[in-house]
This record gives sequence, C-alpha cells and structure tokens, in this order.
Amino acid sequence: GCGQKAPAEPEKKVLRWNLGAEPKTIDPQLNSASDGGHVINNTFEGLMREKDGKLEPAMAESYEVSKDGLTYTFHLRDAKWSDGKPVKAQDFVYAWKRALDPNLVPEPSEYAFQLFYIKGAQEAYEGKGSLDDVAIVAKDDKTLEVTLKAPTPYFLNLTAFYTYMPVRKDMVEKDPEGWARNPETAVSNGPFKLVEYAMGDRIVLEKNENYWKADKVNIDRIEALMIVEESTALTAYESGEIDVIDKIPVQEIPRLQAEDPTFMIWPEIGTYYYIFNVTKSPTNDVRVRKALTLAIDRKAIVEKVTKGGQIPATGFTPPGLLDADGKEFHEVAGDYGIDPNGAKVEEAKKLLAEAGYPDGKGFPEIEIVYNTLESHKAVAEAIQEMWKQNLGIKVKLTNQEWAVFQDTRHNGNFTIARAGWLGDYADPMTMLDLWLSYSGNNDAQWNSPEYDKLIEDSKLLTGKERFDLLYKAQDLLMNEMIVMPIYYYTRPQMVSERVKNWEKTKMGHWFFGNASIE
Amino acid sequence: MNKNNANLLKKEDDILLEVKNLKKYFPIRKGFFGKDIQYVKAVDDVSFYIKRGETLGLVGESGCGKSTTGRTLIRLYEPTDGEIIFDGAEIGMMSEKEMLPFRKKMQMIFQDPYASLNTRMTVGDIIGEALDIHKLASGKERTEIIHDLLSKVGLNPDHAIRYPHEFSGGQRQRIGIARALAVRPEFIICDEPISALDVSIQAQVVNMLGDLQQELGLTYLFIAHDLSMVRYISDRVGVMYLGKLVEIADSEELYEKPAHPYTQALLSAIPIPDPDISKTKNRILLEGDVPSPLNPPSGCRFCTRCPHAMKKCSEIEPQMKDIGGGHMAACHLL
Amino acid sequence: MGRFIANRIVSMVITLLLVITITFLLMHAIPGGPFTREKALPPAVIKALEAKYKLDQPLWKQYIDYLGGVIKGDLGPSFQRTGITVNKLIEEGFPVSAKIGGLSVLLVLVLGIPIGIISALKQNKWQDQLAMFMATLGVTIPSFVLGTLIIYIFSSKLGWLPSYGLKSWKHYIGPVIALSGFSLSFVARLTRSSMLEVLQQDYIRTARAKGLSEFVVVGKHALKNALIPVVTYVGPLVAAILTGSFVVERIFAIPGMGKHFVESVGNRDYTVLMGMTIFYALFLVVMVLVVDVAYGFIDPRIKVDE
Amino acid sequence: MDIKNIPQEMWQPISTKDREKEKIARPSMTYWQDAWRRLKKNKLAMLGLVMIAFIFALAIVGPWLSSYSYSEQNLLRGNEAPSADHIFGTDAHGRDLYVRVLYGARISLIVAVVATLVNFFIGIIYGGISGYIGGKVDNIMMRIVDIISTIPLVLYAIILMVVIGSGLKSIIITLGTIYWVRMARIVRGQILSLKEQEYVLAAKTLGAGTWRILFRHLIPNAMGPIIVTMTMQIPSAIFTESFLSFIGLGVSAPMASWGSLASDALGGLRSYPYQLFFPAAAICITMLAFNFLGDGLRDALDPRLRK
Amino acid sequence: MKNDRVLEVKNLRTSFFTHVGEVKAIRGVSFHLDKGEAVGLVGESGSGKSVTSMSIMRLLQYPGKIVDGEITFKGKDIVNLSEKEMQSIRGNEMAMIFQDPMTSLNPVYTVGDQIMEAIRKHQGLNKKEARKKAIEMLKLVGIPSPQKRVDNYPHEFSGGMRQRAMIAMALSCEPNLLIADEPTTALDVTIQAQILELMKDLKEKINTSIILITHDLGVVADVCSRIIVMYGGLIMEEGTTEQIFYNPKHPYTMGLLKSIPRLDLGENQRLVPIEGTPPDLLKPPKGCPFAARCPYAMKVCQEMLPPYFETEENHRSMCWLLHKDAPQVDVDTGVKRGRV
Ligand SMILES: Nc1ncnc2c1ncn2[C@@H]1O[C@H](COP(=O)(O)OP(=O)(O)OP(=O)(O)O)[C@@H](O)[C@H]1O
Ligand SMILES: Nc1ncnc2c1ncn2[C@@H]1O[C@H](COP(=O)(O)OP(=O)(O)OP(=O)(O)O)[C@@H](O)[C@H]1O
Ligand SMILES: [Mg+2]
Ligand SMILES: [Mg+2]
Repeated sequence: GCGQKAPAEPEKKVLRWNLGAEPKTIDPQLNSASDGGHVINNTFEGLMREKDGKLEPAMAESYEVSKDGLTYTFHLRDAKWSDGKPVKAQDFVYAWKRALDPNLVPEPSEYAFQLFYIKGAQEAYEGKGSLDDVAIVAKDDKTLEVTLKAPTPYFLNLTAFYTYMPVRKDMVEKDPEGWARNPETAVSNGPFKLVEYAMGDRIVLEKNENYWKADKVNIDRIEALMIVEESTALTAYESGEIDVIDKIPVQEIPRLQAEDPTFMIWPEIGTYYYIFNVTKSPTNDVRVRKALTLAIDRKAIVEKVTKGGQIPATGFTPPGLLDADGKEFHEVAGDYGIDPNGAKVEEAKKLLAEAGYPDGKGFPEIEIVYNTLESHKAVAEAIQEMWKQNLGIKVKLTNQEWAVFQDTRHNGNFTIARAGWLGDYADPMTMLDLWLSYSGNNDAQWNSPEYDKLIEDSKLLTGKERFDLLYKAQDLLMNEMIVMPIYYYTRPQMVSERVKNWEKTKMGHWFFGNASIE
Repeated sequence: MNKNNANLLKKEDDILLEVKNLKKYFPIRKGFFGKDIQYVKAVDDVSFYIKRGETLGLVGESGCGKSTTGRTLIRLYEPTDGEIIFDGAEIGMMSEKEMLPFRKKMQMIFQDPYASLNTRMTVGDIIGEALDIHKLASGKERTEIIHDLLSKVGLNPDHAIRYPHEFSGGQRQRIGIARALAVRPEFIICDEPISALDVSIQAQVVNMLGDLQQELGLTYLFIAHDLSMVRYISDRVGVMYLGKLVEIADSEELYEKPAHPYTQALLSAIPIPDPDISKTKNRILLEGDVPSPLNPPSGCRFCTRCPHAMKKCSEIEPQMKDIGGGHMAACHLL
Repeated sequence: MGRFIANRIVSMVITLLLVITITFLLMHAIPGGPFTREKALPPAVIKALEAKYKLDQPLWKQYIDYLGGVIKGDLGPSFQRTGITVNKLIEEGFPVSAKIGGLSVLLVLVLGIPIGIISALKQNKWQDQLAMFMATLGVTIPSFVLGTLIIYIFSSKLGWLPSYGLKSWKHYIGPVIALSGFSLSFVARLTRSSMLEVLQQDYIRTARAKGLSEFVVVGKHALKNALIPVVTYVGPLVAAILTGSFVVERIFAIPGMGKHFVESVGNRDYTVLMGMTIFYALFLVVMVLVVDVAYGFIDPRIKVDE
Repeated sequence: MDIKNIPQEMWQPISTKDREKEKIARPSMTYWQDAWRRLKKNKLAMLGLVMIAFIFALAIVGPWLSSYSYSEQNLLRGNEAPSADHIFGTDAHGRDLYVRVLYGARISLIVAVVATLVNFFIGIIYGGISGYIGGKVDNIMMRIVDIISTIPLVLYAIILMVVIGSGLKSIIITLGTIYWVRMARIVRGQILSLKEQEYVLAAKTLGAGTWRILFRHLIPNAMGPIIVTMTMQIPSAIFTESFLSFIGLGVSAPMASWGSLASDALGGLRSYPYQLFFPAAAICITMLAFNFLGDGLRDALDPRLRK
Repeated sequence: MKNDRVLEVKNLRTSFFTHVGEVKAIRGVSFHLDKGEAVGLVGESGSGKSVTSMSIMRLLQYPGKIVDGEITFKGKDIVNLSEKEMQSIRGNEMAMIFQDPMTSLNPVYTVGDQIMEAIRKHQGLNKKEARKKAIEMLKLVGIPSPQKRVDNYPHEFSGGMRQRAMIAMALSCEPNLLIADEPTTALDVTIQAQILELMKDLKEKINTSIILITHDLGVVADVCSRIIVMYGGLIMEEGTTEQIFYNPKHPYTMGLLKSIPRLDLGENQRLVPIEGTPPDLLKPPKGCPFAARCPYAMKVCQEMLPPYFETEENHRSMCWLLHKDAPQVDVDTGVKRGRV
C-alpha cells in the first residue's frame, strides 16, 4: 500500500506496531495501564524478565532469598543506561521509593500498591511512615536488598513488572513531569530507547546500543502507533503498513481466522463474568444464582457471539496461573458443576423451582447492567435470550456510560452486572483477593469473614499450604456462586510473517528485544 | 371631491393631527468601525397640522423627506425629535401596544407598491389581513368585503386568489390602496398613491378617495409630485425642500400666489398634456447643485439655487411667516 | 460598530462564564471521577491523587481556583495524560485539527456553494436531481460510516489511499471528505434553496438587463443575497470543525484535538473537558460574532447592532 | 363574418345592461390552500408523501406480518446473508434483520418526528422572536443558544440518564432541549434580513402584532432555509439517538433503532456489509422521502417559483 | 425595411401560463421604431406595456413566454437569439428602466456599484473611471452630492432617488434603444423636467431611440413624436403625438385624455374616469376588449375584434366606429388646442 515510504536508511529494520490509544504515561512508576506497559517493557528492564512464562535474570545477575522468604538480595550485572552510565542499585532504590512517594510530581503512582509487599511501603505511601523506613537498601552500587512484609511467592514475578523498573534520578529531576516523553531525558536501560514522542500519533523507539544484550537486538526502530479504531488498524495491517496489531474488530475474526494465517489467539490472564448482587432479591438466593449460572451455554457464547477464541469459564481463576505443584490452578479447582460446553437446563430449572419459581413463574424481571460496548451488549443479549428460553424468565438489559456504570456497580445499584478482571501478576491471588470484604472491587457486596480469613491466612504461608487455602477460597466463592463466570479472556492478534521471535509476557506485554525482522 | 362641502362639514379648529418640530435623522456609517457621525437630516424640524376631514397635500423635490415625514407620522420610523399628536394623543413615543388602537385609525399607502406586498400571500389575504387583525369580518363577509374593495380600486374580484407578482405596476399600487382602505381608517397617509396609475385609473382612484372622504369624513395626507393632481385633491398644500417645510397654504392660494421661490419654480415645471404648449412653455429651470441632506447649506436651504438669493439667505435661516389667511412661507423676501 | 463589538465582547465573556460554570457543575454532578478505574484503585491511592489535584477541596474552592487559572490562561494539568497540561494538548492537537478542519471548511464552501448554485440554475433538471440526491446521501451517511467506507474502499480494497496518519496530501483526502460530507450537502442545499428564492427577484432581472453574463448575475448579484443562511450555518460550523472531530480523527488515526473532548468525558478528565469546552466555546462565540458582523456586510439592511 | 359586409343589426348600440359581465365567483383560496394545491401537483413531493406514509405504515404493522420477533435468537444461524428465509439476512445472534429494521423504524421515526417538531416549534419560534425583536433581547436569546450549543451534550445526557433513566422519554427530552439551536440560528438570520422589508412595515401599519408578522410574513418568506434545515436535521437526530443510546439514554437492547443497527454493523462491514446496508438504506430512503416532500413543500410555499 | 429602423415588432403574443390558465397579456402587437425616434407607449394599467418591453428585452420571467411573433432589433431577430448573444445586446445596445425602482435595485450592493457594473462591462472602463462616470451619471439625474451618494445602498435612497439611480444605470451606456418604463413616476416635476431633458439630449445627440412607457400624458407630449395606445394587450391606436392629442379616433384614447386633471380644472368638478374595469386577460373577450366600457359600443364590438383602420398617414385605430358602414356618432374629441 501507500504511505510506506522508503526508510531514510534502507538497511534499517523497522517494526510498526499498533499500540492503540495513547498511553497515559510511559513513566514506569506512574504507569498503570497495558498500553504504557507495552512501551516500558521494551524500553526499561527490571531485575528479572519473563521469557516463555519463566523468569530470567535481567538487571539482576543473581539473587538470594532469606529462609523466611522475607529478604531478597539482588546482585546487579554490569549493565548500562542508554546514555552509557552504569545501572546501579541506587537507581532501583530511587525508582521504587519514587513509586511510594505520596507527594510525587506530577502525581502519586496509581500502582504504588504493587510495592506494598515491601516492609514499610504502605505506611510510607499512606503518610503513616517515612520513605526512609521502607526496606529497600542499596548495599553498594551493585547490591540491592529488599525486605518484605510477608513472604510473597510471586515477588520475583513482580520485579519483572514495570512498576519495579529502575529510573535515573538525574534525568527524572530534570523534568519530573515530562522526562519520560522527552527523548533527551528518557534514558532507559531496556533494549530500546525513546527517540520521538508525537502526541496522539506515535512513539518511536530505537535500538539501545548500550543495552547489555544489544547484540541480540535485531530491530533498529520501532514505531508504536496510536490507532484507536480497530478497523483502521486492521486495514493498515492488511495493506502492510503495520506489522503488529492486537485489537481486532470482533466481526472480522471469523473471516481472519479462516483466511489469514498470521491471525492467532493469545491467552490472557483474565476472566469475563457477571456478578450477582447478593443483597438484592432474587439474586440473594444462592439457588437462583446457581440456576442462572447453569442455564447459559458458554460454548455458544464464545463460538457464536464473542468469536475471539475465548475459553468457556467454569471458575473464577483463569488458566495461566499455576499452583505450587506447577499445575494449572483452574484445572485443579474443578468446574463447580458448570458445563463449559452447554447449558444444564434441567438442573437449572430444578434449582429455580426449589427457589420458588417453577418454570420461572413469579420470577421478577431482572436487569443486567453493562457498560456500553458492542461486545458486552452481544453477550448480554445472548444471555438474556438463553435465560428466557431455558428458564422462562424475563430480563431487561440496561447499558450505561462507562464511568456511570462503574459507579452503579460499585454502589451495588444493580442485580446483575457485567464484569471482567485481568490479572496483574501471575498468581491466583491477583484474582482471588478481589473478593475480600474490604476490597475496593468487591462489587457483589459479598461479605464473608470466612473468605477473608482464608485469603489473609494464605498471605502468611508459602508453598502447598498456601495453595490449599487459595483453593478453598475459590471453592467458597464458586459454591456461593457470587460470580457467574462466562469465559476466560483471550486476545486475538496478528503479527506479520516477517517478524520473528516476538514475545509476549503472561500479563500480555509485548517484548521485541529478541525479535527479528526479515 | 367637493371641497366646499367638506369644508362645511368640519368644525373649524377640529385638528386631527398636529406635528410639532418633527425631526428624523438617519445615521450614515462610513467604513466598518466608523462612528455614527454623519446624519441624513431627512426631516428637520417640521411643524404642521391637519384638520379633520381635510386633505393636506405634500409636495417637494424627490428626496426632500416627504416619505420620511409620512412614515414617521405612522411610526414606522422612530422620530428623532418632536411631537406627533393624533386625535389629542401624543403618539410619537408610544409603544407598539399602545399604538394598536391608532393603527386602525391611521393607514398608509406605500410609495413602492411591489415591495410593500408580501409575495407569499394572495391578494385576498393581503387585503383581508387588516380585517383579521382588527377582527372586522370573517368568512363570507370577509370575502365580500375583499371583493368589494378590489372592485372599488378597479380590479377584478377574481384577482383575490392571485399573487402580487402576477400584476402590473399599477395594479399592485391599487392592491396597496385597497389594503389601506380595508380597516376603514380615519386618516390615510397616501405616499404617491397614484403615481403608478394611468390617468383614467388615477381619476377613478382619486374620485373614490374623494367619495370616501365625503362619506366617512376621512382625512388625508397626500404626498405626490403631480402638482395638478395635488391641487385638485388638496384643501391645503405644503411644500417641502430638503427636510424643511418652506410653504404651506390653501391650495388655491398656493397655486395662484406662490410665495416661496422654490414653489414658484416647481409650479413652472409642470408638464402640460398638450403638445403645443409643452413645447413652448417657459420654465424656471433651477440652476446650481442640489444640496444634500447630509450637509445642508446654512441659512436658507434653498439659497444655493434660489434666483433671488441674497447674502442674508446663506446666513440666517428664515422662519415660517404667516403672510395672510393661513398662508405661511419661510423666505427672507417676504 | 466599535461599540457594538465592545458590547458583544462583554456578553461573550458572560456567556463563557456561564458555560464554564454550568459545565463545571454538570461535570461534578455526574457519577464517576477522574480516578474511576475498571479496577478500583486502593483508597490510599485515590486519596493521594485527589490531594495532589486538590479534588478533596470544597467544590466552590475548586471552581474559584480553576477560574483563576483560566483567567491567567492556565487550563490546568490533564488527569489522564500524566505530566501534560491542557494548554499543551491544545497546542499540539489544534494545529492538526485545524488543518483538516480548515480544508474541510474550504471544501464545503468551494464545492457546496457552487453545487447549490448549479442546482438552483438547473432546477429540476438532471444536474439538480443528481446533486440533490448526492446531498441527501451526504447528510444521511454520517461521518463514521463515510470514514469507514472510505478506508474500506479506498485503502483496503483499492489501495489508493493510506489508512492512517497525516504525512502526505493523500492522507488528507479521506478525513477531509468524511469531515465535510454532511456540511457540504447542507450548504449545497441551503444555497440552492436561497438561490431559488433570490433568482425570482426583480433585481436579478435588472442585472440581466444590464447585459451581465449569467455567471456575474448569479455569482455576484444572486449569491450575495442568498448567502445569509449559508453564513449562519458555516459560522458555528467553523468553530465545530476546526476544533476537531472525534469520529474522523479516530477513524483516520489523526493526532488532533477532537478526541480529547470525547475521551475526557469518558474518563472524567475534568480539566481537559473544561479546557476543550472553553476553547470551543470561545471559538464559537467569536464565530457567531463574525457571522453577525458578516450579516452587516452581506446585507446592509441588517443592523444587528441596534 | 366578413369585415367588408357586417350585418346591419351588428351596428346596434348595446345597452349598459348587456355589458354586465357574467360574474363567476371563484372560491377564495388562501395561501395555504393554494400551497396544498401546488403541492399536490408536484409528483416527486407526492411520491415522498406516499413513501413516508408507507414507511410509517410498515413500521406500525410490518412487524406483525413477519413470523420472527426482533429478539428471537438463533445462534446457529448468525450472520446469514439475505435469503428467502431472512430477506435482509440475520445478525450475529441469528435474529431476523428485516424485523429488526422494522422495529428500529419505530424508534427512529419517532425521533425524526420529535426532531422535526422540536425544530419547528422551538427552533423557529425562538429564532424568529430573537431576530424580530432584535437588540438586547436578541443578544440574550442568542447567547443562550451559544451556551446550549457549547455545553457538552454528553454531560447533559449523562445527567439525564442518571436522573430520569433510559428510554424514549429521555431521548425526547434531550432532543427537545438541544436540538433546535441550529434552526434557531438559521431562522434568526433570515428574519434579520427580512424584517426590514417594506411588506413588514406595511403589516405593522395595519397593526399586525409580533406573532402575526412572524408567522404570516416572515416565516413563510424564510421557508426555504427552514425546510432545508428541517430535513437535514432529521438524519442527524437519528444518529444522535444512537449516540445517546451509547451513553445509555436510549431504549434497551435487544430493541434497536436504525442508528444503532447501523453503527453496530459498522465493525463487520467487510464481512457482512448487508448488515449495514439495510438500516442505512432505510435511513436513506426515509431521508429521500422527506427531502422530496420538503423540496416540494418549499416550492409549493413559494408562489413565484417555477415548477 | 428602412435603414434607420431600429426595432420592428410584428404580431407579438406573450402569455403567462399560470395554474388558472393562460393569461394572454399581449395578443398580437405590431409596431416599429426608427433611429432617434421617441415613441410613447400609453395605456391603462395592466394593458401590457411592461410585458411588451420585457418581451423585447427577452427578460420575461416564468411563467411568461413569447408565444408568437417577431422582434427585429437592428436587423437581428431577437426572439431566437441565444442567451449569450442577448447578453451583449442588453445594457449596451438596448437598455431598460424598470418600473419598480425599489425591487429592481439589488439591496446588497451600493448604488454606485450597480451603475459601475454596466459601465465596466460594456465600455471597458477601469474601476476608477467607471466610478467617475457613475458619479457623473448620478449628478446628471440630479442626485445631490453624488460623490457621497454613490456609496449609499438603495434602501438609503428615497423613492425618487432610486428611480433616478435606475435611470442613471440605463443611460450610462448610451444605448441605441432605451425602454423607459414609467421612468418619472416618482419624481417631482423639476427633476422630471431634468430627466426628460436628458432623454431628449440622448435622442438628439446620439440618436437613441426611446420607448417611453408612461401614463403621464404631459410627459409624452413633451418627449415623444409618436404615441401608441394600448389596451387589453392590444394596440388600440397609434399615431403622431399631435394626431393622438388633437384628433383621437378611438374612444379609449378619448377617455384617457378626458380623465387628466388639469390646472385649469374648475372647482367642484369631478375627474372624468372611464367607468368599469379592463377585461380579464385570462379570458379575453372575443370582440373589442374595450367594448364593455365603451360608451359607443355596438353589437359588432362584442362579437368581433376590429381590424386597424388607417385614417391618416401613420395613424391607425382599432375601432369599428371607423368602419365605413358604422353609424356616425358624435364623439368628444381630445384636447382642445391651445388651452392652458
Ligand atoms: N407573472 C404574471 N402572471 C400572470 N399574469 C401576469 C404576470 N405578469 C403580468 N401579468 C398580467 O399581464 C398583464 C399586463 O401587465 P403589464 O405589467 O404589462 O401591464 P402595464 O401595462 O405595464 O401596466 P402598469 O401601467 O400598471 O404597469 C396584466 O394584466 C397582468 O395582470
Ligand atoms: N433608511 C434610510 N437611511 C438613510 N437615509 C435615508 C433612509 N431613508 C431615506 N433616507 C434619506 O432621506 C432623505 C429623504 O427621503 P424620503 O424618502 O423621505 O424622500 P421623499 O421626499 O419621499 O422623496 P421621493 O419623492 O423621491 O420619494 C433622502 O435623502 C434619503 O436618501
Ligand atoms: Mg418618497
Ligand atoms: Mg407596467
């Protein structure tokens, strides 16, 4: 197609990749969204890096964990920043404390809580303690020591996460508000460095010659575009103007699946579900909740409605999260009587009759609330019809503007509401602590001391014992049927054949440090 | 029209309309941000009165402010200054609402017939509108009145369903006349009502106006430049020059003994519908540039063109003087 | 005229003040705030953020502070683009939007008016009917459909146009057409309808009697008289179109300022929403004034200033 | 008759009585009656009128004539192209598009009617008064218009959505409050240029009040732009409805208007173009009909216009 | 055809096709005009004077149409000329002063602009020269301080001033043929006299032929050498000014002359109008259109349209009374010579 101008230097290998919307920020500590995460993941590097689902040492050459699992000591390798200065342990200390600074300029970090596992972190952020008391210490230029509040099995995973990536004090202080977008101050330690930031248009990265594995970096330049409209991006991809897209119009998926070999579906750690308001009739009756849950055909929904290769969900924790034995948590947890391949109409009817609504008689009209989006509507419509046909109940669909919906859901002004949760780190806890009675996201208004205790206790344990409690917690959640799981998220994506060896982390962040272009 | 009879009917001092020191200035802007410095003094300090049942003719050079006087009287323009007393009420400053009862009593026949007709209304509706506004008639009666008015002004009643653009100039003028008559007003300002009409229709219309005056005691302000017609129709005649009234008198008197040099020049210029005479007639041709109301000459406004101008004339503005029998003129010669 | 404009500027300031106030109140009245997230942020985080942006202060104080900033020309920081001010967003986005918008307005005028004129001249002939049919399609097909169709047909199927960005003149074709389609049709129809009216007037006959060519008769004598509704329509349109269109910028991936407005409502980016509203309002009131002044130029009988 | 030989009796003078022309009293016709007569003669306008009537009729009774309901799904038969079974094809849920388009017509037509009424009653009157009275009143009234058109519609719609909730009523209220500003501006502009016309002065001398001058004189003469604006506002109203539905103000799914059917189908344009085609065509046809009628009306209302 | 014949109209028929039917505004009009000649076109309001001139200018507006007839202007058949060719004739060789000065001036351009336009188009002057000429023209028609008034808009002019602006416009290009449709109706007598002088000048100096449409017989008497009297879309009588004034043959002409008010008209006298209304041209009578109002009407008048009877040289009338078989009636002939 057009627009593909010959690059200035013909030998340059350029990757064009659609980032989607413009990130709120590409400052590692301030970022809290996936689009910014994609960029940061390529420009910065943490102590660890994930490769093929496993952690590899990155900035840290090696590390030690104390026996109680509370103290981590990292030994840094001789890595350099993109301006040639060495990466020091102090850079990490600065970065991490930065995230915890409640008075941070330009604004406090939204993801500060990702560091709350560290001793003194939460207190410092909430102003109850001092940043100096946070247990992050640079023993010397190359040694970093961290002490945690409680043993956290997935802490190492977290050190690969962007909030934990180092930044350079001198650069940040030059322009605390804008340093990350300015190629002159955005000094980074990852495989790429920022060379251009065009607001709303593109972020251009170039190979960081000072990266410690620079010889492995094959791509010279990355243009991360900000095309919001999915169909435009698809057109650009199909005409060869873009190499990588991961937001694809749902209606096009069947066609692409059939015709385009570069189309693929990538698993994500996340679940799409409906929540029941347990304080409202009729969903305050667990039999009703169960009946509703059983009465939908998940297979039909993912195959005929959402079409993105999603996996029918039978529990709350999605695939991709492993337990202490390295087994898939969701498999071990079981299906709680939910048939992923169809509706259990008879059982559902029985439950509904037991609850006092034989054949749906006397069942009040219930309302599903969702935020306006084509795909949410499609699922809701399918479910509405399934409930109507299978249970004989009437359902009203109400859509709301996104923020209004958040408000509605948060305040419990609903009977059934759509929801979805994407994990922040590769541990079932990222899903399960949602339902703590004091969790800000427990919109089901569910209040179970038993559940709280299970989760809290698990935080003090490690290994198999910990997972026992987590399994129990999920059992409790699912048996109460607070949530009606529908499917596990997947992400359809397309990568041009000329791009090889691209990577994506479990959290769904692109990484092109090892990729090559032919 | 029978002027003597009309005279008999009216009480001597029954004044219907009195105008005192009327002024109407139009601001003229120069350029985009220009300030309103310049004014067209279209009517500048004019005073006169009209008795009930009387016809006052108003003549004068084109652009001297006759239409403006008429339009200000009927409050289409806001007077810049002065008083308008109609039937004992000062209407110069009235609000539109207070004016409403007077609207029925005063009417105007417009100089420009076509522009004053709404092209989206049938002639019937144009004439009937006044009836509707003042709720004078409706239904069949309304139709009858309209047809009646149309015939009165020499149009075919069938024309009621046609539109103004389908008429000739003179026919349009007659529609305007019919409209003014529809409310049966007491006072009509006729702004060149007959100038677009051919002579035979002129005669018809003038006779009709006269008959109406007889019947209903109407009062007219008759603006025209056709001096013979004005003489014929008016009891008294006023002569305007450049925004000022320069002479006013009974029509016989005025035509027989014009006092103001401008009036004299005017009368001498009347074309005579007789080829022999018109080719031999002596005219007082006025010399000199016509002054503009934008910056009228000082002193007597006619002084720049007056054959008898004296030094005094360009310095002191002459005042209206009664030179006997209500014959007033503003000239230093007198 | 000078006084009129001075008076109008006073009323414009009042208008803006009212717009600011009402928008401010509405904005705070609707559910959700700038830190509403799909995943709710921990209360500590929200508290810290609100403290940072002074959202924890009483509303009236926020309002006063904000007004103070506006008067100084400071529209505040964006909540959703960390470290970027609203002024900066406008600075970066407006030139882009204005370029596309300006071209669209130009297209609207340069094509819309002549099409309207031709239609009027050829009333009920095929040229007219074709033009008016297209105009009907033009208003019926909204920009999001038109834009998508353009990309689909010209970029995807035919490969004639690039699909995103703003690099070469070719990049402008799609957005400009999508942006101007509706207005172009509207202007064409408005022009046609007023032209039809004007062409019946006597002064057109006079112009013809002078032996002027049809082009001058129509283009000079008729057009100026027919221009009032077009100007009325185009004035506010300029304000709307130059400040960017969410839909078109989104579809063609243009880094303009149109998206900020819609996005700022969606994610309750208070300062951006206010800033965009003020910017647009300012633009609009100025354009409306321009229209009123233009009336006077077009038709000397119109005196808005009295 | 030969000019040379005129019969003798022909030279008889005739009496005045004989001259009385036979008077044929033609019924008096008002402007509106006359306009209606002209409209009836306009084939395209009548076609438009018939089409509109047909579309309305179809929207009212059409759905009953089909064996499908607008909500009935058949997931196995989703995204089917038009066929004998489903003449407009089916959507992703396997619902019959034909029936959905007919149901959508109800909403969209109501919106169209509301928009028209709002434009007519609020827009014209507001703009008319503002332009006619002028001066301070005009300044204030038009500044209100400016305010209405600059306050973000979304904010306003969200407030309404929270306060009143969703449904047609909310849509109507929203349209009613904001949808007339363009019309008001256009009408005002026209009135400003018309109000100094001589015939307005003439009406004033007759004692015509503001309303009469507005409705009998000014507005009929501004009809061209008014009708254009009115017809152009209809499609934008239809799409505004789908936007308001997006915010949550509209009717609830699975009921869908033309606007939302069209915007929903947009994503699948490449694979299922017919899903966009039918609702879009429905809007287009309706618009064409309205435009035919509008143009005809405009012509009919101007007695000077050529046919 | 004589060499100095500027205009020849033969059997012109013009109709307006309205919804009620065909309004036959002109029903067969023939006349001619020589170089430097001024012809007066008089006749009752609605008799078709303006329509005749519009037909000659080819400026009839919808639904008007020339149904039949020939119009030859300087040897060219105008009826079939293309619009483009007409444009080069109009305003240049043939100019017209319209009857309705307010609506005939474009409200949105200054008077000066509108006058300059024709000058620039046909005389190829530049803007400055044209402006000078426009000012000169305004001065010529008696507009005070013309250098200021050129920049006025029509609505800032008085009725008479607008009319003069129209005249200035038409005269500015010194046309071969000038059609003046009631050019002086809104003018006071002094200005009128000035304008008439101007027209006479034009006629004498550059041999402009003039069709002067007016109802003011005084004006006709002053300017024209021949007079055409129209009624009901037909020419009733045509002759030299003297013939028409002193020896009218048609009862309509006689009526017309009688209804003029005169300065010498005694007190208490009514004007003498022609009673009745003109015929409806939608259904014109098959006989003489004036029959219904004619004091001498006979049966034949109602039955059949009279032919023209040529009584003297250049004097023809359409009246049965002039038929050799017609009964002699005592008609009251026109103006008595030499009265004041
Ligand atoms: N557009 C039209 N539609 C129908 N009839 C028309 C139209 N224009 C003119 N007429 C008719 O044609 C006839 C002749 O009109 P014309 O304007 O020539 O009269 P005229 O002799 O110029 O009269 P006047 O002295 O009043 O101007 C009139 O009876 C008029 O009603
Ligand atoms: N709206 C206006 N704006 C500016 N000047 C005006 C306006 N109306 C009239 N004038 C000026 O006022 C003066 C008087 O005009 P007016 O119409 O009263 O004259 P008139 O006596 O009626 O003349 P005529 O016999 O030509 O109609 C003229 O110089 C005219 O140019
Ligand atoms: Mg006048
Ligand atoms: Mg005429």
